Amino acid sequence: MSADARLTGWLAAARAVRGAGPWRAALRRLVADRAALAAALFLLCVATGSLAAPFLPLASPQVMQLGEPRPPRLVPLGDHGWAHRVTLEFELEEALRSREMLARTEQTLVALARRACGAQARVFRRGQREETHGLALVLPYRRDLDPARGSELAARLAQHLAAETVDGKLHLRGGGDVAVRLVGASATDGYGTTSRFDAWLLARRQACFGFWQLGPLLGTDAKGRDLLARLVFGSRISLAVALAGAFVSLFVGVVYGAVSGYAGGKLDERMMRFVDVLYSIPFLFVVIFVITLLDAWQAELAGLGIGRMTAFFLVLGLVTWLTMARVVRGEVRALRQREFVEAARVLGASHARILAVHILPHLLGLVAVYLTLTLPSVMLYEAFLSFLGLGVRAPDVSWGLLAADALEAISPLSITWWLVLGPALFLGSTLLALNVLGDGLRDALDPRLGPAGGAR
Amino acid sequence: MSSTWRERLRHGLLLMLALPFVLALVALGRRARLERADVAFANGGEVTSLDPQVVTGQAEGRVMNALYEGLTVKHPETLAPLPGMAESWEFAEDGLTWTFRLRDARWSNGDTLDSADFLWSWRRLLEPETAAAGAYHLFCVQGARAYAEGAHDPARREALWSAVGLAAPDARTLVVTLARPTPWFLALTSYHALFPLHRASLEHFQQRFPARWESEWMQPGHLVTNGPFKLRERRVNDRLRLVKNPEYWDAANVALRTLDVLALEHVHTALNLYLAGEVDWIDRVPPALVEELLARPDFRPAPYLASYFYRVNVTRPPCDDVRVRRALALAIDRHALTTKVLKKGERPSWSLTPEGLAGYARPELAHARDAAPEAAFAADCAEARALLAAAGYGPERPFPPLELHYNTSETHRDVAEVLADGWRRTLGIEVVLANQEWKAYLDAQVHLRYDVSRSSWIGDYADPQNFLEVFLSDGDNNRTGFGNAEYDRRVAEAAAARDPVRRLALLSEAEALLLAELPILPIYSYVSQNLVNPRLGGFFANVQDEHPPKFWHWKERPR
Amino acid sequence: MSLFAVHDLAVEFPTAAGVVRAVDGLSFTLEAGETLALVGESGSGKSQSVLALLGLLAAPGRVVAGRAFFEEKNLLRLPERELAALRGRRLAVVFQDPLAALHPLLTLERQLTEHLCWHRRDTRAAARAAAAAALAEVGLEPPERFLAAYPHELSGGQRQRALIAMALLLEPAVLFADEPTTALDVRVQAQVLTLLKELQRRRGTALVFVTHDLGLLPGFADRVQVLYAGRTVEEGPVEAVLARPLHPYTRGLFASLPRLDGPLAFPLPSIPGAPPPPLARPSGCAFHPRCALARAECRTRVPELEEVRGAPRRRSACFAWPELLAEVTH
Amino acid sequence: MTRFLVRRALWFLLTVWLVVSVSFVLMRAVRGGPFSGERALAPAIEARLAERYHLDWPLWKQYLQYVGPFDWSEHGTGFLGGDGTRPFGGLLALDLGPSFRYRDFTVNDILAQSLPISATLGALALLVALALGVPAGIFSAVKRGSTLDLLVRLAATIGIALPNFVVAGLLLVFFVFQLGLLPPAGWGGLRHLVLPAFVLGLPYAAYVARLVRSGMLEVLSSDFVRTARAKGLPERIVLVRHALRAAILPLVTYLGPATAGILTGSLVVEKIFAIPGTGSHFVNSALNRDYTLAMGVTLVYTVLVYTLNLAVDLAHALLDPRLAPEEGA
Repeated sequence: MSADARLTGWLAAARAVRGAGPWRAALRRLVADRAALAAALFLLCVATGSLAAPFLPLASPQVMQLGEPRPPRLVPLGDHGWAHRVTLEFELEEALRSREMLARTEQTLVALARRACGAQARVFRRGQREETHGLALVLPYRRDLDPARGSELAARLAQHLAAETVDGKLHLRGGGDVAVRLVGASATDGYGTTSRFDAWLLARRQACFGFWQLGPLLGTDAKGRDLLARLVFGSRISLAVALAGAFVSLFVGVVYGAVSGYAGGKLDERMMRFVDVLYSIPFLFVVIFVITLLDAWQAELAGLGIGRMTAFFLVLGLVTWLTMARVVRGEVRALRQREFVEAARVLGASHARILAVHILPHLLGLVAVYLTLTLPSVMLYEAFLSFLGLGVRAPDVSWGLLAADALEAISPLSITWWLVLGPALFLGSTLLALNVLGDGLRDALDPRLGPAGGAR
Repeated sequence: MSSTWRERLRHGLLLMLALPFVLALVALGRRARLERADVAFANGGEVTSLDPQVVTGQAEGRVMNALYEGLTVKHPETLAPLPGMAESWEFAEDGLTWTFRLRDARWSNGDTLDSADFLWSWRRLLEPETAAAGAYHLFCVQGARAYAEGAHDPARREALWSAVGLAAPDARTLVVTLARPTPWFLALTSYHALFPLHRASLEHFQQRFPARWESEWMQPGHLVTNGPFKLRERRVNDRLRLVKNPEYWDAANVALRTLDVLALEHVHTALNLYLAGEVDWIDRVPPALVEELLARPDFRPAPYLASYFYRVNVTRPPCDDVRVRRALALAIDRHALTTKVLKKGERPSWSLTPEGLAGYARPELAHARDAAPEAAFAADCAEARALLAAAGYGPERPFPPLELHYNTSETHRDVAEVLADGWRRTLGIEVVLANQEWKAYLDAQVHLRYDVSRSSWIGDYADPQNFLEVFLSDGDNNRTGFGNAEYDRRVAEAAAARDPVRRLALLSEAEALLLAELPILPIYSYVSQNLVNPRLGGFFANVQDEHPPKFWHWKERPR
Repeated sequence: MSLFAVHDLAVEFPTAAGVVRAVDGLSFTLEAGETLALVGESGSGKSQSVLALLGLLAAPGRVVAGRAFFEEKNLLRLPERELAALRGRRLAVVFQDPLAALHPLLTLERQLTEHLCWHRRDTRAAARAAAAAALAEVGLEPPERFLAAYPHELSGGQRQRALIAMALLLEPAVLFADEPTTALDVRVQAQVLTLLKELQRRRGTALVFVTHDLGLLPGFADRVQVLYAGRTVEEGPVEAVLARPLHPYTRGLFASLPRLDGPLAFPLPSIPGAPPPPLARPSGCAFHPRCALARAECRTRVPELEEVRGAPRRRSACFAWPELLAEVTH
Repeated sequence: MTRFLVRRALWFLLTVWLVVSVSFVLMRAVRGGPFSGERALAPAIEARLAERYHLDWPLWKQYLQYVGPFDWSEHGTGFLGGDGTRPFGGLLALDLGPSFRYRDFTVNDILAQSLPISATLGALALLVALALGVPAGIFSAVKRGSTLDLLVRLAATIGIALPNFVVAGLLLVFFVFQLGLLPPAGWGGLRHLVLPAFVLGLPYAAYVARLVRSGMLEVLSSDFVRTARAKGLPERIVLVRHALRAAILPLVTYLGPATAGILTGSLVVEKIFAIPGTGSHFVNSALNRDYTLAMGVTLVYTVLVYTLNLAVDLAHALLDPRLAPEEGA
């Protein structure tokens, strides 16, 4: 074997060790850390549930039933009045008094709706007393019945109705004529969805669960809205805000910190002083300002596609990257002195390559840990703003808003305990999982802490 | 490197760390704890000023009523005028000339208070330099408006002043000539804009501190007042400590020695303090706890001269169509809102003016009536749908999304959510809820950048005029784009009318017009929400929710 | 009665994947003034033995068997308080990496005096004087300057000298030196060893010298014990062992030393293969997969460490020692 | 060292200038003026008020007046002139101007009254954070894997995870209304500060505990702690003098942001417990469009936070001899 060939062999072996060793080991340690694994799985569930919220058989987070807040009840899946629906309201002839006529009218209209819309309609509401002459049909949610097209649907129905009425009277099955007029059509999916993805999920839900939904497992709030549904739908905003904060902190913070730490010298000094300057600005003030600005200019900004949420993301990103930049910079400065970086430099690698190939991978652990710390703080920030009344807007809902509502539910006169329990449970367990995962990641990526990491 | 400096500094570091704690303890020590006042009450936020002529707002009014006194004071229960600085008054046949006989009163520093003080104070109220928000209250006086508007011209100032219908024939007499009959003028004299100010002290501080005289003048010890109490201590955002004013003419009948006015923004905090017995009266309660509170004897909401309604922007589609406005107004389930959400006994309202205006035939927006509110509402909804259809909205032409503005507050959020939900369900209208902070909300309202905007009006005095003049075409507070010549004419005629019956009839006609045009969607009449220590005597529920502390006393000795 | 006697020391580390026996049946005795070298590759258990004897094993490591007698006490059974009272005073240790072993945030003065103040109840001034003298003795002069210095301000050799001064300040009976020169360059290495030897001679301290470098031993250590995979494979006087290794492993180690007295081989001969992973030790003699002399019984039976007949004070744990002895004698 | 401080002072001035300018622009960009209200002011009166507070001037003029090198007000004397008693006006003379909303107060008055209160609360909260967090972190690290460790970690996580206003609500009900131990709100004696300081400090205590724990874990397995043990020092000294000394460095770095967080975060606690600190002005002044107060509060906080961060850098450099102060970031 020539010396060259042997050298190549050694290098290959060395590369194999580098490529597989630390990361596979870290992963193994992480998996061995049962708590961290459970936390990761839990977070995965939360994220999936949040993303797929419209698919879950939940009550509507928005539709109200005025009255008392109701405590949790263990109600299984059932037909509790499905809130995601298209409602068609008819006005019936005043003379229509007998139950029998009403029943036949309902039958006829259900059949008509089926022909018109191709969906299985059912009677949703009739006048509370018999002499009230109204009738509402409800169609199950289908993808082609999305709310934006509710009126289109009604138009189709109106056409069919017009085609089958003579002199304004509809001929009923089994005899008799009744004057029927379509007075309204409204479509709601119960939370004002706009995205096609959600509409698709709703349609899937309809296919899987039909009219069934879960009862108030976590109770309802003072306006009779299902707390569980609000928490699940609220997770979408809370998680989105958290992820956005993490994302900005990841990209801006890591790149800024890495460049500053790697460059060193004057540039580093200036870049870090700039971070100091930003650090000194009380960011709450900026947040309040941006939000007041947004309130004042909302029409104009909405035209640009900027809503309160976007502003949240922007501002939270502004706040969160600073710490990350500092931490990363410190680590890069330490790494820069290390032998393998020296070696790469001697071998003539470019700065960009050294940063990307030799330094950034070493930051992963640190960055992962800091991210798991950033996420909770961003979520709490959102809660904090909700408390000040500057958080998300009704009817949108977030965990922070629900937590702020929870404070309202605590008083020496009465504690509506389930309004505290729900948000505390969701916020607490998610942040707990994040922290446990962060600890697990740190232990896994830092083998020095030894194998006991798996024993906890 | 030499490490000696480092060592030395490191020892200093511990000191540096300890320093804030030491400072904290010093700060704590300096703030000697205040004794519990005889009575303490929660007063919303910090009052903006102690100058009765520039402040507006209920919280400020309460403090002014304790510190100052006008010609008359209000009876704590009936609100009828009682003698204050004036011991008696009479008015001429024409109802325009009022003669007040002042009593022998003194300022808190012992100076005598005479009719010249009133003349000077009222002139200051009108002067542009004062920039007093409440100056218009005096416009009912002959020549006052002209003076206020012309006084920036130094050349004309004195001439204009001499034309103002105010005169002080002697030190104890004040003669006021009104421009037009003003039934509420006597009530106005108990309003804080018309309180007297101590000229000597004010001018003294203005001269000594030309730039920041206000902050000097208002300091405890500097401020000279004429009311039942005087200022002892003031901590921003914490409290005003008032003590009994021994120079006050009726000091013998003022029971409280000390009175604390607490600036409590957070309603839960106020409630906690009340429940812990540290505060004797709070003026708002958390909406979520109304039911628990109603079970208590110390919470008795009472009708209040204030209306809750939504303004509608009549200048932009879709609400430029009166049919749409009427549909929106009808499709509000006021009964469900007041009984299931607000729960304090608020009265559903189909009018701008609240209940309880004596002699006034209050018109209502035409709506279905039925013993069963559900049935009436169903009928209203049917009409609303028909109206929308008539306006051209229907299956073929969906109603555009409606922007509903409200300012940040739990109650406003509740009402807006319920109404939006109702409109969505009954009319199929998609409502965009725009929660805004106060100033942005106001700005959008003033500049008509909204479709529907939450509003309310609290009566300054018990007269429909006060509510109806808001919606005059050129009214500063109109904010809807509404303008109706017929309406303006009726309100103006009423203002000039000498016959009270005719006046009220004209106003009633005007309101009927307003309710046909509907630049507003009436929702409900307020109730007061006072939670008061039942042993606090001299505190009565009344329609203006005014509770002058002069009359307060403990029914039995406090613990 | 020896000054220090260890019998059958065994140390285990429970891990998620299984129990690792890091030290298995280590025994040695030590007389006053004597130097014993423990030699082995990393992972052979030499450092863990030292830590175990001093009660400094890091969690989750634990001593599972053995006795260690010093001044008539069994160190392995001693309560932590009493053991701590011996540590630093009667038993001292110098660790491998002098930068890591010194507290980075404390001056040398603090680090050199605190145990004096604790063990001997010295006053600050007395401790400081003693520390200064000790620094001077290890060649760090002027001592005042070094007392005020922080570890990062010193060179590697200076740090190691400081550590040695620290260890010897209380005149311990036994000094454990755990690869004290590994982190240093060769010239400094020699200086430090000379210093160590000199100080040992002057004080009559017994020295346990842990190293992986056989080349340091001639003239420095009296006896040597070679460890492989936690077990002693060979033991004897340094000169004798180096002259005639009686275990194939020792022989391999010795062969891989560059020799100045012969032709330079490139690459240096090395022992084929790598030390076994601690969790997958081969059956029988742990060295057999790498051994040229391996035979059937090596796979099944663990060779005992036994006296070598014909070579005084020597022991070997190889079935083939008679052949090795014969081969060398040839 | 001097060079370092001088350079920092220059950056400090730059920071302050930046914050003043940005907040000035932001403040004026927001819709809604300081004098709007439920009842509109008569236009003439509004104009008068604007005139009094110089809102009728062009923005650049208002800005220069606020910062202070020029003074065009009726009492001023023009370039580099205050009201005749001082060489400068405005910010340069540390005069933050009159409050627009609270006409009886200058911004200086308000800050002088409220800042010591916030500082007291903050100092106590920091004390709570350290007094709870440091021992908990040490115990949890030393007894790693024990039930105690688990409990501490759980408590720390909950402390971080629950918004502190919810914690405040629960503590209020329990300590004030169930046990009757403490007053529900207000400002007066130390009793009034127990709950607020606790609530404010709790999340930071949790964070401190985590930091100390991980720092201790890292340090406890380090060679120098082994050296200390090898010297026969008792465990107590090893832990405190050797391990904690090194483990505390990240904590010192964290103290800067933590103190800033406590100071600005105090507004929720101040609101719930009716403490008349600066926190409530923080939000309200912006919402009320009280231009000067909002800017004054921002400025003061900026100065505080900058100073704190600088102090932390210095402390870090002092505690860690490996860092020259020039690198003390």
